[in-house]
Amino acid sequence: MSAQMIVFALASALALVFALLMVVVKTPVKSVLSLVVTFFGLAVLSILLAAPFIAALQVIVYAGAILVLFLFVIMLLNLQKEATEKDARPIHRVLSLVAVLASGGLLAGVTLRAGAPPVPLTAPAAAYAIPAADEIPLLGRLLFSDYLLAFEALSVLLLLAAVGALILSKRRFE
Amino acid sequence: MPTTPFSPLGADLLSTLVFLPAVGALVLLFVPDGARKTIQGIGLLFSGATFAVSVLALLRFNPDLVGSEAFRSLMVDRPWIPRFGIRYLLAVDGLSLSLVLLTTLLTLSVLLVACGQKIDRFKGYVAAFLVLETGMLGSLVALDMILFYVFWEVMLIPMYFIIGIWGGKRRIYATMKFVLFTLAGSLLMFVAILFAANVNAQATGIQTFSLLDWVPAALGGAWGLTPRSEALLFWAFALAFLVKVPLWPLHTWLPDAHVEAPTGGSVILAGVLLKLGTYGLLRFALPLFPNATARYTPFIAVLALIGIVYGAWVAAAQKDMKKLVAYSSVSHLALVVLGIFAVNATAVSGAVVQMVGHGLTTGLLFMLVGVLYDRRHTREMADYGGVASQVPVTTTLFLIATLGSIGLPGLNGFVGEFLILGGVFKVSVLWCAVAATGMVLSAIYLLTLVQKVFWGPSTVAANRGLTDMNGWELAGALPLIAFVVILGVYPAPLLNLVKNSVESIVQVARVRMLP
Amino acid sequence: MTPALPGAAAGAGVAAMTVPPAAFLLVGTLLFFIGVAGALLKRNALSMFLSIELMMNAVNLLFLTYARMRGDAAGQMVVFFVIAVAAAEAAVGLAIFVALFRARMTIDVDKANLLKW
Amino acid sequence: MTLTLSEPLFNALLAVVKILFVWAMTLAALLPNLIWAERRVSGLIQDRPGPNRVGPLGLFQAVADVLKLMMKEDVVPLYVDKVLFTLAPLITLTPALVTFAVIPFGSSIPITWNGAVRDVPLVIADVNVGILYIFALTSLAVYGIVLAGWSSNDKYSLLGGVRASAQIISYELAMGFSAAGVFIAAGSLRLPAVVEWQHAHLWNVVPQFLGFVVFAVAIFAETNRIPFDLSEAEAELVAGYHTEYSSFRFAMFFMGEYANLIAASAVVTTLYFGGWSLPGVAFTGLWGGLASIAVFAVKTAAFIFLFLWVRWTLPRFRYDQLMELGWKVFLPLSFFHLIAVAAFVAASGR
Amino acid sequence: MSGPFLHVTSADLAAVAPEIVLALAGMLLILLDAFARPARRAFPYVALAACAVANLFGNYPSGSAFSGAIQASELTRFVDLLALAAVVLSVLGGGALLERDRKDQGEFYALLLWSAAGLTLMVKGTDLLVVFLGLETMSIALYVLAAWYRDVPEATEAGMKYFLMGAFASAFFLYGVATVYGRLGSTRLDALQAAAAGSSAYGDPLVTIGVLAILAALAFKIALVPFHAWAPDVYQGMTTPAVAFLSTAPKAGAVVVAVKVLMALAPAGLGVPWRPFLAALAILSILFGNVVALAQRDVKRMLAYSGIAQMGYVAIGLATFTRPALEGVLVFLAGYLATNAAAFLAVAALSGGEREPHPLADLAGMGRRRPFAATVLTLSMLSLTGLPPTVGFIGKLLVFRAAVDAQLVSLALVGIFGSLISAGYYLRVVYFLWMKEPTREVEAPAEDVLSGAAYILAMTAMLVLGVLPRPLLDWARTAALSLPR
Repeated sequence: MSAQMIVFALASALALVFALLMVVVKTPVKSVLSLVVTFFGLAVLSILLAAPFIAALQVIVYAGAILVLFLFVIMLLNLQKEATEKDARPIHRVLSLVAVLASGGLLAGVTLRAGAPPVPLTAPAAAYAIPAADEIPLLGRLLFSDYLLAFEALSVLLLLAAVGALILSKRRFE
Repeated sequence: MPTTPFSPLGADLLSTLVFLPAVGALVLLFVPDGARKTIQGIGLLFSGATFAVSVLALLRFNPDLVGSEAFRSLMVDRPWIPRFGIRYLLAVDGLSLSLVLLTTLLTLSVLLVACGQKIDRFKGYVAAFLVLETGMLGSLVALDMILFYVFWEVMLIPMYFIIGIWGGKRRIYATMKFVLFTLAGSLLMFVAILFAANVNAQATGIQTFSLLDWVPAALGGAWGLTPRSEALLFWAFALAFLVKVPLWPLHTWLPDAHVEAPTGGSVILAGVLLKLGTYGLLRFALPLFPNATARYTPFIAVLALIGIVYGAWVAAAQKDMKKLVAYSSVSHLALVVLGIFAVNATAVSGAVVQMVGHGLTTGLLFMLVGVLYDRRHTREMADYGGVASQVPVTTTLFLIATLGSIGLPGLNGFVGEFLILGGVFKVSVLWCAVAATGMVLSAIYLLTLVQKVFWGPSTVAANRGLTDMNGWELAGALPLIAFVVILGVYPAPLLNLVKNSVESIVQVARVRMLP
Repeated sequence: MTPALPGAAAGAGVAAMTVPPAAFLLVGTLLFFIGVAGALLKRNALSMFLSIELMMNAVNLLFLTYARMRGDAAGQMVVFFVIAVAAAEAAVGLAIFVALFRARMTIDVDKANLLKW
Repeated sequence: MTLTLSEPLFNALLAVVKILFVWAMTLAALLPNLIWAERRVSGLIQDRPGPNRVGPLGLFQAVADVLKLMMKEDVVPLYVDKVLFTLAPLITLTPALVTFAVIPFGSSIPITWNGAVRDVPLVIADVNVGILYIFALTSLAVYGIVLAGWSSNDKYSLLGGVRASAQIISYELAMGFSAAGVFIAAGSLRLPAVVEWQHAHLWNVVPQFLGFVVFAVAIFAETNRIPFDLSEAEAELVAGYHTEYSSFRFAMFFMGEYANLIAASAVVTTLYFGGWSLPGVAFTGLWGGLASIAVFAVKTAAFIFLFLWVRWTLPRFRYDQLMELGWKVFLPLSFFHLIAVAAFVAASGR
Repeated sequence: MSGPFLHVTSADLAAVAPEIVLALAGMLLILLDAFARPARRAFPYVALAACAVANLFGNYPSGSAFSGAIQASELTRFVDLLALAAVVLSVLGGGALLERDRKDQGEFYALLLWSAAGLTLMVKGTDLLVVFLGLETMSIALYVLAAWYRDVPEATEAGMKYFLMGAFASAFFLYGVATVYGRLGSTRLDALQAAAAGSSAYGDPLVTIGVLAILAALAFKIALVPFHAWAPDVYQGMTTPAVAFLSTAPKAGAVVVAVKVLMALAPAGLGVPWRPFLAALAILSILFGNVVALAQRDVKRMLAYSGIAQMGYVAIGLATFTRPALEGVLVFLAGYLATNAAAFLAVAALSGGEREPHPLADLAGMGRRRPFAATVLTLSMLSLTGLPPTVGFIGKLLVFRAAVDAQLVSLALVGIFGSLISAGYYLRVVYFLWMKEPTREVEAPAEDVLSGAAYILAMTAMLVLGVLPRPLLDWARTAALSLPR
């Protein structure tokens, strides 16, 4: 078993176990923490996939910002355990669980047995190929060439989200 | 594709005819609600003008033209949605022209009567009738199927409002029932139209919805429909029309709608809308699907016979004047349907004459019941009795209309019924016999009505102050009475007018029925 | 060729994958459906949203795996954008939750029943 | 590239040695002395001797403090969330320790192995996303505080946690933007490249002084030091997030804070003050390598002193002032700085 | 191949000029709100002017731009106009209401403009990433607008539900994109189409699942059963003028995107393998939407279910997927926009306000008290029913005709059956307006010039396009022809 294999096994086990924990745990704070661990596992997997930049980004943005924001809101609203009283829609829940298990299993099976993609994994076009040395300059270059429009669109999206969040969380009315 | 250049007073007479009332309604939008005199003036002006235009059309129409030539004399043909071959195609033949005249006349009468009565939200009332008139006229003169469908549905809305706003206590129930029944039929027809267009396009390679193109293709066998497809299409069309007629057992909306509708609504409903059902059968269902027509004639005939007897029987049991007249319509229209499906020249021309005649007499009956209701706010026969002395004019007119409806020789009803029965006799003696029973019954219940309401001792105190028809109401009723008499005494012009249309209908319906 | 630790390898060149890509895909798919389950089963709006974040990240893993399989940077670009969009979504979502909490004093989805589900 | 079987092992071994060295330096040498240093500096600033009884110059005071804290009764309040309550101090400590992985603490040392001489760079891991790695870790430091605040089940602690999370998110942006200028100038995200660039050109503090100011202030906020220690603010919140902590757990928070301080100083040194380099001096060979480590240590220590100095000099901000400052002053400043640097770099055609 | 670095041609800019105008106008509005509050009465006019200017820039040349990330065509121009029209109607009709409730911050208009910009960008996108970004821009703005009355519990609840379900759907969209990308090696629709055409892609289960996930996410935005659950709640709780936008243009955009995805990833024969799926969506939506709408007592909720059913008719067009069917879908969507927006604006004008529910009973007697708005509502109900001579009829005519021509008579029959049921509840609105006496006094907001303009615009569109549909049909035809293949 190679080192890669071991790291993969550990990281994916971490990710999966804590993802499950995130769903099972009743306290929102613990859900968030479980998800943080999952994201760590995912970051490690990303590194295994030769995407250290994305891995770092993932930790910074998700673990460092988004989930902290979650924690902030949880504490601001002082959310405690999820309601323990009788489930309002038990059948709904059971049904959705069954559906999820079925479709998830099906999809996992299909994914595993899918075989070679219909468009074969040939040598990719030079521009998009991840180079041997450093992927960051390539990503930067792509960002400002092929993905320029997307990048600009993203800026509007972020502005809009900021404005929206601001206006919704204002307490006072004029 | 032949197109006609626009010339306001020449070939485009039909557009003027159809849209003049709508323009009137539009003008009314800009009149303040309270200005009753102005509203009256505009309403009468536009409906009168429309009537004048229809008379002009009659004068311009050459009844001697045969077959599709008949349509050419006043035809308007412009592209509307050219991509799908949908055209703005208006034309009349004798059949539609006679009904057009009936429509314009009845609308004018209704508005005249309305002027003499106290009506809430008068502007809307007049406007609704004007829009309704556009819908009715459009349906009668449109020969493009989509255009026809548009006008057909346009009729629905004003009628919905007329019953819903100015109707009686159970008006909402009645109006919804009316709309849903009618809509159910017409939507089915809509899909059938689309399907037929597809069939036609595949058969002939031309995208068209024009009846003038369809009928030859259908009759010539070019459509090549399987019996099953033809049957489905036929029923989709026929149902739309039979609901409108209405044929037993699709008639249940009619008594409700009639009872709840205001006077004018009942008049138009009975006078014109029901005729559009029979018109549709003659114009579309029969020529397009001759084989299916042949196949299902016995079935429909049986329904019609049941309708004749049932309608009459139920009418006889009514205590409400309007309901009685309504059921009499069920009975009479079933007779018309029977005549149509007898598919011979005598019966069909009888059916057409009866359509016009029934429009006049039943319209009159509803109008006169409305006159009484306007004063007493009740339609129960028991609430009247012996009012002849108070309202002699009403009584006279009512009697004439009743006799016309019964089919007294010398009045219009006689001509139609006699021709129908004669035609049906050629097909089946049994049918004729059963249908005749219905005629007898109609005499019984209608005369009973007259007897109970107008003759006999005056027992109800409230009727003391009953006033007779006023000038407006008289102005509305008299033309109808005149036509009832004229057509009864001298029906030749009408028969002459529709002769060629009937001929061609009977011809085309015969083509494939021969073994 | 000997496997190298990815951290060390990043500077030297992309090493061959010894872990079959399908394994990554499987993990991604499973995570995605764990997220789906969470989104459907959780009762707290915040926890539901957390699950949705998990779904997004599972998709990111899929993108990265496919990008690696094809040696194609486009997949990584998409992940970059997805992360940014997720941040924007989170900001708005949490603001909505705060507003809801202020108006209703709960963000339990089962109790959000002013509008009939 | 042909690799023999033992090459990875050798690399791993090197890494372990480097890790041990760095941790030894920070945890064993620097960190205990910081406790002493802080008290001595505060004494200095307040014109009093400070601890001077335990050992020469009071140098063993740190040991005494630690021993005292460890001996104390470990009080765990009844209503806390036990797991998180225990985890929180650990979480505070970890990111700081891991940060050192990408910081170059010296130039390089020649080592002979397998018959070949190779220069071993004095950095544990030279990853190409170095700075992002640091940002990733510093952004995680908040979890310790937030969790401590939440798990204590105490309103003061909770408020401390809330404040910390908001504060850190607010200042992280300014920090990131100001630091980005450095990497635009150097053209790489690798920290060794940054140091080398400064070595070849100019310490960043000169051309990017604005960025340095913003970064330094942000660092104060990120490490929760006065004047930005609103999350513990004893005047309002008793002791904020560690109100309920005592004994060794409390000591761990302290250690975490100091470890963060050291890491932050090391980062500032690396980014703005040339790291291990000195202008005009080439550090080569074994002794050169060792000397560069010393240079790095001195610079870092100077920064640590600055931290202490500020702490005992400036008053604490009010919370709203802190947020206003972050969003309305430092964030725009960092934007401005970043754009200016980018424009300059673009204009100079690199 | 990677495109040129930081290089933007004037053709690139022209292709997104409307979006740029909208985005900038949104920013201007925010600044105005921050620094020129007293000028708040001018905000609607600023938004309208932005739409006008964006429309002026709407005549960009066809072709791909930004290194193939987007594709400008007649179709995108068509959708541009729909989006702008929806914004204009929403702004015109909403101004008075927001001003009365003191909710007329510049951000409202800014969010509307941005949402529209995202929508049009989404439709232009050839790269699924751009599509995703457009979709998210549109959606996030709408999440905020849904909770615009943030002090009203119902509104925030609507916002939360829309947000949660929207984010859920977005994740599925991404899952689909990821899978398709992995199997076919690109996120660009043109490249995907080329890749799929020469391979075994159509039989690949994962590609199928990917397309399914994308379609499901789009069906969510369109609100087709079984992806409709959000619609009733959101419509009911959301600010009514914003619903006028939400319920129309975004759906049109999502439909067009679905068409583009199907064009690229369905084998020749135009989506036939997807027909059962789409047909099932259509049938379920029509039946479920119409039947449940019958039972509603809240106007907005009823309109939500009606919207579900209406989109079912669109799905008939998608299931048919012939060129005339797509044309019909475009016409239907255009007509639906005018009609439904008008309906919501009229409901807003005839109801007590955003802080209260909108029971049907409140409409009673409005025909006399507020004839203008009542007429608009009546007309839109007729148009929704599909009765001539309104534009609603034209849309149905085209869609049903296409279905019948493709031998899908049964779908058309389901459609007309649904129309029949729908008459039951649409006409009930008319009944309340004109035939029922009011049971309580409703404090409806005053009509202003702007809302009057909105009514006239909508009525004109409904009637004129219903009688003379040729310009619309011709345009829809060129738009449909600009689709690839």
